[in-house]
Amino acid sequence: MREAVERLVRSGDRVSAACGLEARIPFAAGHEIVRQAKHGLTLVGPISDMLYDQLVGAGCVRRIEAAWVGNVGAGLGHNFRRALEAEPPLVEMVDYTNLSYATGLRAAAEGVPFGVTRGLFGTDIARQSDAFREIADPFGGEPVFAVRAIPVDVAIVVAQRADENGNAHVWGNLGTTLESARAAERVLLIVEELVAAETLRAHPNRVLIPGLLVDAVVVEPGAAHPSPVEGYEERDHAAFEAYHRATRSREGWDAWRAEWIDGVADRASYLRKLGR
Amino acid sequence: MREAVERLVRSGDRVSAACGLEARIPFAAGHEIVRQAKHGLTLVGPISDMLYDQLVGAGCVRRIEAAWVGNVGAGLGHNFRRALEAEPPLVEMVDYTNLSYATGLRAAAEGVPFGVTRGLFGTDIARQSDAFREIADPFGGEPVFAVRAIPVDVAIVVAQRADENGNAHVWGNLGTTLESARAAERVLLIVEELVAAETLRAHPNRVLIPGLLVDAVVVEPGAAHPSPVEGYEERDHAAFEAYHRATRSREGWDAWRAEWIDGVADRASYLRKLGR
Amino acid sequence: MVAAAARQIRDGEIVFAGMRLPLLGFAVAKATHAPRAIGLFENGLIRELPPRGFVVTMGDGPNQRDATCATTLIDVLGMLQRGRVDVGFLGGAEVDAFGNLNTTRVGKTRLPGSGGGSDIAALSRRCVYVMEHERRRFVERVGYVTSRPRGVVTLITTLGVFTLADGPPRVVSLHHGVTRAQVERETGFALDFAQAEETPAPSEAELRAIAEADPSGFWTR
Amino acid sequence: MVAAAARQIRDGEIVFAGMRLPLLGFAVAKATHAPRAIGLFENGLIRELPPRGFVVTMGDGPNQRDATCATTLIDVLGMLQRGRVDVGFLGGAEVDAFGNLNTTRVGKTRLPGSGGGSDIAALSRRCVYVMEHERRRFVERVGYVTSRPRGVVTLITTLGVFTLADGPPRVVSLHHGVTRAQVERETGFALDFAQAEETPAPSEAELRAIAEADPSGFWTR
Repeated sequence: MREAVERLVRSGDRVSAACGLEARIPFAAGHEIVRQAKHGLTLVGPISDMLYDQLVGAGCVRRIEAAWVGNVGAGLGHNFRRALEAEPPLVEMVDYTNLSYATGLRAAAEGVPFGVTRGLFGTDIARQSDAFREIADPFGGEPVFAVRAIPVDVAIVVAQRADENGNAHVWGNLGTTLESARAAERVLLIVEELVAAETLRAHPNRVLIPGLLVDAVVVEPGAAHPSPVEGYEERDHAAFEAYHRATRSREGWDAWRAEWIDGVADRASYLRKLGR
Repeated sequence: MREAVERLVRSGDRVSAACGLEARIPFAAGHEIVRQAKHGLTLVGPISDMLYDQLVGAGCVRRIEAAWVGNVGAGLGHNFRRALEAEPPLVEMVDYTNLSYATGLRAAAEGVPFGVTRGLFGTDIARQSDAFREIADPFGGEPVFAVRAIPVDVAIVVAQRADENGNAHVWGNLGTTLESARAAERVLLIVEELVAAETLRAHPNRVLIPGLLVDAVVVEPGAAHPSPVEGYEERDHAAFEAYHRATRSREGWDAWRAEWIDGVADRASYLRKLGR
Repeated sequence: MVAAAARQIRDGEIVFAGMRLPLLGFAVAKATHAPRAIGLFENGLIRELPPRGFVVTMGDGPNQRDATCATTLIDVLGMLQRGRVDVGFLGGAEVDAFGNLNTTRVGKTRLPGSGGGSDIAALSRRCVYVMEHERRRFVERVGYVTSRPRGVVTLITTLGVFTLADGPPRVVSLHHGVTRAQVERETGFALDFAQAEETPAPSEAELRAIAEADPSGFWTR
Repeated sequence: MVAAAARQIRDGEIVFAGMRLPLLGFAVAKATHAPRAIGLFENGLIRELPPRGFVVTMGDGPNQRDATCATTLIDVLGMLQRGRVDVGFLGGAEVDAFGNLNTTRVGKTRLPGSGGGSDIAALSRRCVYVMEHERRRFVERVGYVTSRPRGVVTLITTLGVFTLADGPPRVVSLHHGVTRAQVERETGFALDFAQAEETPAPSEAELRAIAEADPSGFWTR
């Protein structure tokens, strides 16, 4: 993981590390990004359950383009709130809705400059961003919103299993996992298990990320903890709640980071510390 | 099948019956449409291997919106060729490319008036149709082609297996199967096997057509013959070649139709006639 | 509140359930009067069965298992945009007399944002909002329009059931023991009380379903 | 012709294989000098292995089995549009000096149409066309532009190998025994012969691979 993050994630990059919504969040990679002090990142959405709050708290982030940033079970994300409430804000925020985000991301994944949606009308989300433009329907119907393509430098994706070429079986809810991998210039794939190519080819419809998109495969069971990985890990609700309580203050966050990110060398140490 | 075609396919409808490209083509439903003398249909693409040629020959079709109509192994479709070469043409043709077709179909599936593509530039396909409009990128990039949404009244889809609610496992190449089902007002689902809902729910990622889209489930093994159904049927190449030879003349087509469509009451008789 | 929310789902309807409380409303409706309702979740899940077991997020194991379909966000939100959703469930920090919701920024406080909320409001045939009834949340005009509803809104609160975005805001029912004065004190916009009734108490079956879906009282304590 | 087409695929490249003959070229390249090439098929398949067994259409069983990935048409064509495809394989009824292809209408004859051909030409980094070399097919301007190439075109015919859409049309090589006069007679536009060589004969390995992929000579008789 250390080598893959070093090689594939560059300061200033546009990073997708939250494409499964509440599931399959690459916490292990995020913590490695913090330890390697990557900075100036633009994080793209759609929804990040706690990880983006941590990357903001650690000062890695310059800008976020997402539909929701916080802690899904517990509520808002304190680091995110503090960064946005500062004068001037420490992080630039571009608000999306889930559908408009996915529309822009898919446009990038398919090599077109924009996609269109019938949502957004009458909202301040549309008014307060240059990611959206109301345009006429060239065929004479109602106007729609164009959503600018959302490019991604590196997508960090957790899948259940893959072969050495990065062909991956993914299951459970998918969120924007596939569009993130397809949009990205580079893909860092994290899997619970490495399996033989034949195992994957026996079910080619379950290979949702083809290896031709993948630049590194990291085998790291538990990389998504405390988020769930269907078939491998249940969500650790208590960890999300504990984080929420611990990070109410800046000092609380510093202590949490010292203990759970800087205080462990890698994911294996993190899991041992958890008692696993 | 008879009852489902009666109920769901209406003369004048916009029909998608070729969404798996060379695979899973609903020949049984197409032949039933001929026997019921539905007429004035608009057939939508992307590619039809032989079935659209038969529907054109039988006089069911007023218009085709597709990227390719013929007989993939053998070459062109004689009925289609004759209908288009007549003065005036017997069928109105709107030519698409596969990507522009899928872009327009998906727009309909997602409830937006158009999609965009970077293809089509400099082609007569774009020039000779009002399905496409060159538009500016509202974000200042290169122009793109807008593709008008392609609505579908009824999609006739072959899947491997489904439960009684129409939740269906589909595998093998998918073509535009999913977009067709999502775009359509009504879906006629044809399956090789009916299975218990639990069997499907054990692999929810393989349920590519959710039952909420489906209006009728017809269990009819062999409904796609001579096209392949992965896991159930191989392609019967000889049948495609024989059809090609037999339909070189209008009289040849009439004889083929009399024998293989009007001369059999239903798919069961057709399969018996094949010696199965 | 959860029981009143659940009752807004009619049997056989297609329901878009947002995060948190709405998830529970769907589970209760499925378990009681609307067994054929189908739930869509923006993370990509479609369910015919209520989740078996306690769920905090829609990505939790019990919401994944026995799902009818597991697909992508844009597939499911595309079905919503296509017009296939009868009723969308939402919550928010602020609501106004026009049915607009704010989940982005209240005063200086930065909240998490829209998620799928804005899309669900804009693209569902009708909406149900579930919220705590407090004056600071019920305002004449929200400070930031995160979500603008396309159709009628039924607002379920800790005090009663209301209709928004269908003419002037009006009271459908007040929960048992709640007074008009109390509601007016906690609401920053005018309400028509002319047809206010009392909210029917939760049935045995509803209470049982709530207890099953939220055994520790995580959502309903 | 098939061997010459197969040689256009470099190892590790991402190849978009259209219908019919191009499918065979991909299989031969995989089996010989380009084992790490990856094939995309517009029906939704992605393959790292050549198909095992005879294939008439890309939807046939042997092309489905052992596929690396089976997905939708728009997913695969989206990857093409995103710029991920190195080389696209095509055929056509007419080709012109600018590399345009016609697969729609020649004179009065209505042909099947574009399929994915127009997209593959427009969106691949470079293209390989595989065609019978006949004067009626090699015209100054096609009667209908079905496909306009974005990049350089290598045209492989029954007579030789040519380069189009990269300055004036030129001859790369003529197949063994083919004369300049013969090519000029069968070509409706001017060709630059200055650097024409002889096409290397198919190797043993290539002939073996062709025989394996097309045992009955369906495509190569």
